[in-house]
Amino acid sequence: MKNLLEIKDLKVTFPTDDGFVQAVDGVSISVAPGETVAIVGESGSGKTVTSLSVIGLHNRKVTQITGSILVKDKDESLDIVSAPLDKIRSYRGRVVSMIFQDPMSSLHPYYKIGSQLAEAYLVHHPGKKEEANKKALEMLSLVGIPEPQVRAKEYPHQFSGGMRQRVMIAMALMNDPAVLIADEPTTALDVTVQAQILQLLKDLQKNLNMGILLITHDLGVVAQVADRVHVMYAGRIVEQGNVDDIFYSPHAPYTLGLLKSVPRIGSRGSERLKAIPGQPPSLINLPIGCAFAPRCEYISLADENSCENLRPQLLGNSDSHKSRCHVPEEKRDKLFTAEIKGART
Amino acid sequence: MPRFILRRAYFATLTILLVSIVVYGVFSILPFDPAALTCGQKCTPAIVEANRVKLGFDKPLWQQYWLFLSGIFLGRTYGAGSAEFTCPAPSFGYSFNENMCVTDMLAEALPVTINLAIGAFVIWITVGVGLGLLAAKFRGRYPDTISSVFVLLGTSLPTFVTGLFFLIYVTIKWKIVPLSLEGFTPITESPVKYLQYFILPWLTLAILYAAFYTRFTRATVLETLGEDYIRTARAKGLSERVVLLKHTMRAALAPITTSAGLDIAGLIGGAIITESIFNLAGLGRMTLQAVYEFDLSVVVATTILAATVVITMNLIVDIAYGYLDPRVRMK
Amino acid sequence: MVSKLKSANASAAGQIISRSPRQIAWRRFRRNKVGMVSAGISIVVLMLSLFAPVVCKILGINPDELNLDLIDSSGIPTLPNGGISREHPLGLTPGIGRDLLANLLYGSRISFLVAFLTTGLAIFIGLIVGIVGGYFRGRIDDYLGRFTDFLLAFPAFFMIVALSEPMVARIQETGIAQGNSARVIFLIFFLSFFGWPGFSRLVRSQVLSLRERDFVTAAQAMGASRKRIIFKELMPNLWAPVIVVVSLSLPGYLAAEAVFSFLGIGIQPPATTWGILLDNARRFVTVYPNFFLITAGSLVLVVLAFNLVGDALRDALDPRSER
Amino acid sequence: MSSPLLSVRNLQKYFPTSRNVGFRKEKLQVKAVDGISFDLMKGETLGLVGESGCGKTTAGRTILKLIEPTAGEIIFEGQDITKLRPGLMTPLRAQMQIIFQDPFSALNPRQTVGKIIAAPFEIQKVTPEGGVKKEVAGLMQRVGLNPEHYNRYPHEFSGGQRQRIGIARAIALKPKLIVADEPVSALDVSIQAQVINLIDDLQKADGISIVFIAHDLSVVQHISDRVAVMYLGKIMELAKTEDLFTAPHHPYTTALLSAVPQPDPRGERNRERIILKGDLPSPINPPAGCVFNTRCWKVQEVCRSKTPELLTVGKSQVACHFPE
Amino acid sequence: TSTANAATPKAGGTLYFLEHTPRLDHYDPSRIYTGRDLAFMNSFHTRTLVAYNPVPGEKGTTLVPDLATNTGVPSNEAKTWKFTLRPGSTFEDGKAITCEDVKYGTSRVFATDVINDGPAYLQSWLDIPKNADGTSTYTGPYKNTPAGVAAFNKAVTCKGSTITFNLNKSIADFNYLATYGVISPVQKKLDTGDKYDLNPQATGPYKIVENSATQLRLVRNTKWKKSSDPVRTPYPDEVIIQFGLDEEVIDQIMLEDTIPNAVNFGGPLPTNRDKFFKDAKFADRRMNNSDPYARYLAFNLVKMPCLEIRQAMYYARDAKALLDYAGGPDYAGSYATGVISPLLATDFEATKVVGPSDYKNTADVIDATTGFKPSGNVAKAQAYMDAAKTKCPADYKKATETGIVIDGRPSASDNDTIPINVAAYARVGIKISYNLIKSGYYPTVMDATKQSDLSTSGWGADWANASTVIPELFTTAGGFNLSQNSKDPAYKAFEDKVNLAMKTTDRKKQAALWKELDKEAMKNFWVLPTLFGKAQEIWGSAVQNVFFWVPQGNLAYGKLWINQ
Ligand SMILES: Nc1ncnc2c1ncn2[C@@H]1O[C@H](COP(=O)(O)OP(=O)(O)OP(=O)(O)O)[C@@H](O)[C@H]1O
Ligand SMILES: Nc1ncnc2c1ncn2[C@@H]1O[C@H](COP(=O)(O)OP(=O)(O)OP(=O)(O)O)[C@@H](O)[C@H]1O
Ligand SMILES: [Mg+2]
Ligand SMILES: [Mg+2]
Repeated sequence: MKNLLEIKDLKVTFPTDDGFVQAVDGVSISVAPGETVAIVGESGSGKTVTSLSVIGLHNRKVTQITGSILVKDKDESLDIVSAPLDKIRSYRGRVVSMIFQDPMSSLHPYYKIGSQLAEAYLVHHPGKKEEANKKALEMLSLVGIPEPQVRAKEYPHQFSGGMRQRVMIAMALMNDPAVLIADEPTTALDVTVQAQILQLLKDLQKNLNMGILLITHDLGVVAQVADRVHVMYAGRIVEQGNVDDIFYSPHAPYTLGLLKSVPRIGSRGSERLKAIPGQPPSLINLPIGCAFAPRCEYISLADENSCENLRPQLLGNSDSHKSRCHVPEEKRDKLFTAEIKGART
Repeated sequence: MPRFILRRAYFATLTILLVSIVVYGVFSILPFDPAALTCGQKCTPAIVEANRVKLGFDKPLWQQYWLFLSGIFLGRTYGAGSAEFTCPAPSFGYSFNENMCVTDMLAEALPVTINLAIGAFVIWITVGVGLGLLAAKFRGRYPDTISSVFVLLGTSLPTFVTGLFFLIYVTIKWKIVPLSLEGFTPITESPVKYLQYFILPWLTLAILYAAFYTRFTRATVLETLGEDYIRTARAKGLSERVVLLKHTMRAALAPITTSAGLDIAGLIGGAIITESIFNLAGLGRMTLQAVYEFDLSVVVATTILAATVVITMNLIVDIAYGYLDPRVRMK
Repeated sequence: MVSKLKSANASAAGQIISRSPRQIAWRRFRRNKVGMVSAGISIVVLMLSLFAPVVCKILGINPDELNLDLIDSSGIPTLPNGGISREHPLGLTPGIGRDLLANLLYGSRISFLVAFLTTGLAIFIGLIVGIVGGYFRGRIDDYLGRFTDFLLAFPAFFMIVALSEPMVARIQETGIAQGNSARVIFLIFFLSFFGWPGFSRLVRSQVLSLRERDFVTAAQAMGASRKRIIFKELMPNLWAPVIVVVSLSLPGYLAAEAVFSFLGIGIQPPATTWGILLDNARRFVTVYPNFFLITAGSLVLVVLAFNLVGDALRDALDPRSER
Repeated sequence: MSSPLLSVRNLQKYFPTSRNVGFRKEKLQVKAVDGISFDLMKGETLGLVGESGCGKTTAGRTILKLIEPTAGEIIFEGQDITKLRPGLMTPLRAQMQIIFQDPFSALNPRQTVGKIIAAPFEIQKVTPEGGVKKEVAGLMQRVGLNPEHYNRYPHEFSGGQRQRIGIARAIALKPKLIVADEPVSALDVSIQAQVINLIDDLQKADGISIVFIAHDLSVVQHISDRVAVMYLGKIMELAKTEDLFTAPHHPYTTALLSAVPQPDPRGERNRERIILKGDLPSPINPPAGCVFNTRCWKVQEVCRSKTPELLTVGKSQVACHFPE
Repeated sequence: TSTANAATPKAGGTLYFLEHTPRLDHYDPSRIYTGRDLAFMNSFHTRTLVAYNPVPGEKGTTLVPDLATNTGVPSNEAKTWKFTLRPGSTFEDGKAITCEDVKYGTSRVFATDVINDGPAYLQSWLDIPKNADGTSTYTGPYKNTPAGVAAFNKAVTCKGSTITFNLNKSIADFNYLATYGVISPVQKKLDTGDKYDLNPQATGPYKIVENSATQLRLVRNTKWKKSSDPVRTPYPDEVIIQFGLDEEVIDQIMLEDTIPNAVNFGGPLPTNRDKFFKDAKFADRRMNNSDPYARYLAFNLVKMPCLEIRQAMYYARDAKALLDYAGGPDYAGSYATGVISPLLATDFEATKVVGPSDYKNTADVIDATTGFKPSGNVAKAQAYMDAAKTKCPADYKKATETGIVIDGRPSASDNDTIPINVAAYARVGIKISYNLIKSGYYPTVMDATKQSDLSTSGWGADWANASTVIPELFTTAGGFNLSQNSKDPAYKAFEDKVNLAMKTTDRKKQAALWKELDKEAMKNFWVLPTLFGKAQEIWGSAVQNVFFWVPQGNLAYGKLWINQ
């Protein structure tokens, strides 16, 4: 296996009072060493559910998960979906690490930073207390926290938001993981701080040759750091490809809509934004056909009624660039590329 | 930090003083003539008047209170002539029903109540927190169901029903726990007698509180389990046991300690029912008896004492909270 | 799989159309079987208690009728099962042989009266103080907070026990009420006097968090008066937590009344309350366990039912606290 | 030049707080807004950007006198409203409205949409032609809501729809001024555009003046005529939108602009980025001199001692000792 | 009356008394007045000048010398009484008991602000001048005036070991008062006033070693010598009263015989009586006796001046239901016919004024002589009501409209009787309600202004003479006149006759006078007699030699021994 992480046909369903929530529906993603793979999509599109699946954090008793999530650890690889919990635990934090969106609440308020870091090491290296402490200080300075010895003895609430996210990153890196999952790592931060953190992630990746699965809804962030991108809509991947493919020749109408609707610095301010009409669907009440169909302006280009009645497949002429749409790809390619160019000027 | 403690201690003292004024005032303006009540069957106005002078009720209210207050620090003398006697400091007055200085009565009753409260506390905390943890861990499954049945029964059964049940069935009918006739024996003297004396009262008290703490622990733990930092702990690869017992319990510790501290303080004056059912010569029973007999000096003293314990415990809990929660500590 | 899911969703979606928060809570409540059964029991008990005279007439039982001839020299009914029969559905009380059911029904009226009025009064004071403190904040809140803290420093149960006799005597002396009325007044007044700080803290914290919500600012921005903000914006959002604490404190006060009667400082015989019946039952527990079981059982059942209704209400009204 | 609708002069808002420091209880002030001045013309949109905690919300609310200012002047239509008593403010409230960031907390969960939108009429005791109900239905239509949903509750709407309800309420009385406090920050990108367009349209149609608060420069750039950049309670730079974005004069503005990632991978790859050190200092204890001096790469001795005035540099107003 | 097997008594063991109340009222000999407590303390702890003979039956009522060598020698028409102390008796600290100690002991009751609750005969009988308000000019040993002290020294004199009491009138049975601790030795230097109550010096075979909220523990007084005490026979090593036990618990202990060496100090609960008395198993462990009390309701004549209403209330009462409720004749006793208990010596065979002619007859028929019917003579009561309607309309209106208020003490069993009474009086249109006074009952109802229309009460003779009953209850000089009858037309003549009886030294003649007075009081309906009560006793299987001590109305506790 050349990839560090391979998600295949992942489906996650939550039974709720109102019915089954199909939060993730047939998602396949892979991450190779040194690569940054991004998942973008609107709120509720299933990004977090996907990422939590990767470290097996869903409650297995109530959540229905199918498909496979292969994680590579040196020579062996483990399927998180079916592996026993103990085994998964030995992978968490060591092979796959995760940092979360909200650095304010993701650190335990009652423990000192240093001990929280050391604990992450100790889980996988039982008994090696001294090493753990040393590693903790090392990691703190690596993520750019000044005076690590002093700061390690402080509590999370004594840290600012950006600092905390650095601590979270340090904690995730305590065991030199192969894959880092970053679920909206900068959403809660200010732009200037966001820039610091993104830079940090980039530098670390270069040094450690990690695979990063970056989850975000901010297209700007994606453009800045991702190598490959998966666009999610209503639990499904609607388009995947290299950053340039996605940003300069999007094939899915949703991706196009998204790109057109963001205001950009430098674009003419007086013009109206091209909003996508309507609302994202409820996951319990998905249309039978294409989930985006109710908001799509290109339905007329597809075969009659296919958008409403048939669910499109994730297809593409090239292996690296695929999308879900009933409109023939040739038609879309030119049309969408032109539109995106128009919007950019 | 010391400044904070000092300030709180100052306010606590002030509150105690205020409470004592209110309590003393409330009881003193009541339509009772303690002088007449201590006067016996064949009573003449002259006797009542003499009693009044002896008890100090002939003085204006504020002087009475002042005598009471200064008695706490200086001791107080009652009676006249050769029948004069002193209740040495700290004196909380003199009970004419019991012919004892209230302080001596307190000294007799307090150890019983304290032992009762602490023993019950140990049981309820262990059972309550343990069950609460189990219920949270196995949420929705049978340990949870069992614990919620326990919670419902525990909170719905009045103490006197459980207490009577224990006394009549467990002790007398089934003879599981032998009846203790000798009264309070310190554990240092005879652990067996000590246990015999306290075990059922402990259980009676503990059931109610254990039920409450089960519910409380369960809710707190469940809430904590939903916190982001618990997700972080899991993402580190920690086992569920460590997540639950270390990370979750650490966060639940502060609220549980707070409410446990206040509850145990409440028990000092609140174990009335248990004490009267099991005939424990503690503070509660003593007060109840004093209430029946309008023995006001005892009632005033125990009420103020109980309030003092509550206030002091409040203070301790506040300070402890500061130590338990680093976020508060730093402020 | 997929199609099945969809059809199920479609029907579910049909129902989601326009439901008020109250309707949603009600729907959630209705789904809670235990809560529904408990609510049923509670309502039946309350109705029975409210219409005790009518119920007794229909059943042909009379709470005051003595059946001394059916009682032996130990005070135990001589009939089998403590006299449980068509004439006396739950048998007779020991001692003087009154009808137990009729006495439970009539007795519950005082118990409920105390419980309801106490809760009502406590929540009324709690609401006022809580809203004033939470809404106006600042110095008023400071003083009110100090005062509630001060009250909370009193060992409440202890104080009520200690004050019972003197205070009742005081009430009688002032001529407000005599005998049991004075005792009922005492209980209600003091239970709620020591009960409201709890309510007011809850209300205050709710108001504090509510008034930070933007809809209150929006109302201010529209120029709304304080009155409007309090009554139209804040109050409707307070009902849910208030209902929950009310439903959970009712059984507490119900049991409290019983405890005070048990300790001999509550309502006095010959009036009947559940506490008095239970105190009697205690005397007869070894010779006439039926009586104890029925009375204690009734109290536990009602307290349990009320508690369960409270729990169910909390679950229904506060979606975060799903059990 | 016509007189401005709103003039803010040297506005300050300090929140009192306290903190235990060793043995003393220290009385402190959060300098949330520390002397800002600007004019807002009729029909103009002024963007207010800045990092979290820099005082945008406080500024917005103080302008509307939802928070009593500590010092300064607020002149609305030539009338000084700084010291106006609440009773006298009430009629003015019809003229100035606010839209909130959080579409969840902005609507009373216990009131129907109809009630929420009708509230301004009720409170200001205004009866529109054709009755309140008809007017509300019209408003709903105008903001793109189905008037049939009159009797629904807020929780039955999506975030974007809820924001529209808030907007409908704000424009109900045809105000002259609206403070929009991050109205799109909580929304998804695809919805955000809808709401921005809506605000844009309404403003154009009714000629409302808007103070548009946001932390996202792209949004501000899109909607504003002029933009004010705030940092630690102070305005760092105030300029026409075009000028600000093409030729920023303040180092902070420059850094901010360079930090905003753009949905343009190629551009991003080649972009020179200025990464600021550290975080926003605490508004309780702001740095002396220029508040930006702790993070500025051009800092000189004078920046640490002397507070720069907001002065005109080129077409912009800049508070910097060394503007570009 | 049963007497347990008369085997040879054994010494040793611990004798337990299980008690519900949290303590006895008093231990100070000058302050004990309750029959049971007196019997207990005098059996074990406190010696008095003379004592009742602790033997079963009638013989028990005879006085025998105790601390004194005689039972008192009267002279000067019984205005002077002399007792000579027995040599060799000591306090628990070994100090010999002297005449001065006894004299000091008697002086204490004059300090009414410290030493209260005891019998007050000494204050009224000793020849000491009185103040205008009736109080003594001598105010006890603690705080006094020289004049008072001089008066007291004249009234009580010591000459060697002989103590002389000079009385202000003839008291033929003054020596009976000497069975009370009010005339008992107290060491002046050990007198702690009020606090002496906690641990008084023992003169008997046992002394107090623990007096706490849970128990009173007596152990052998090593300074006590059998040779100096002709009355007491100490068997157990220790005697313990265990306080505060639940009554049900005590009964269960008895039923299960958990503690065979224990006595149920308060008697079984009504609910458990059948278990003990209908089961042969307990034949040797139970006793059912008449108790020495006459129970009654005292009319407050100030508020109830109308004789007809009082009569109507008497006849309307459902005495049968009340007796049945209380346990029937088996357990509860019989209908009272007056205030003199049949347990009083034989010369006070019950009077037949009201009630059944034969108080032992409990049949529910109208008594031909008195018109009394146990379940109520409604016709007769109604007739009185009709008469009252015209004769005293105001009182009639009060009885039928406002309602008559009865003072009572809350108790589980009395509570139950309230509905019975309400129903009974309703038969003739009388409304009643209860004023339940929890604490300080007597101080309250003794105050004529606070007393309601009727007050529940009971009285037992202080010794075997109705001189401690009739004057106490029905004259203004008496200490317990709840009837407030001084304004009643019949009062003057009554008082004169009482004074006559008091002066009569011939016991037979005196007794006849008391009986007549009892009759008269009943005819005037100053009180409404209810029951001559009964009491049950239960004890464990190891307790031996249990018998009823008639004059004390309780068991002869000092004679019990433990079969180990
Ligand atoms: N435990 C759960 N039970 C039921 N539904 C869930 C659960 N967790 C997530 N969902 C639902 O699954 C869907 C996907 O959620 P997810 O958190 O993955 O979205 P997201 O893309 O991360 O959105 P955001 O940008 O808001 O974080 C949502 O509709 C959410 O409501
Ligand atoms: N009521 C208050 N009391 C004390 N401090 C306050 C209060 N309101 C705001 N602050 C403080 O004032 C400063 C400015 O807050 P403000 O909410 O105006 O910032 P903002 O720019 O709107 O931030 P955000 O982007 O997070 O909304 C912050 O440090 C905040 O903590
Ligand atoms: Mg997410
Ligand atoms: Mg803000």
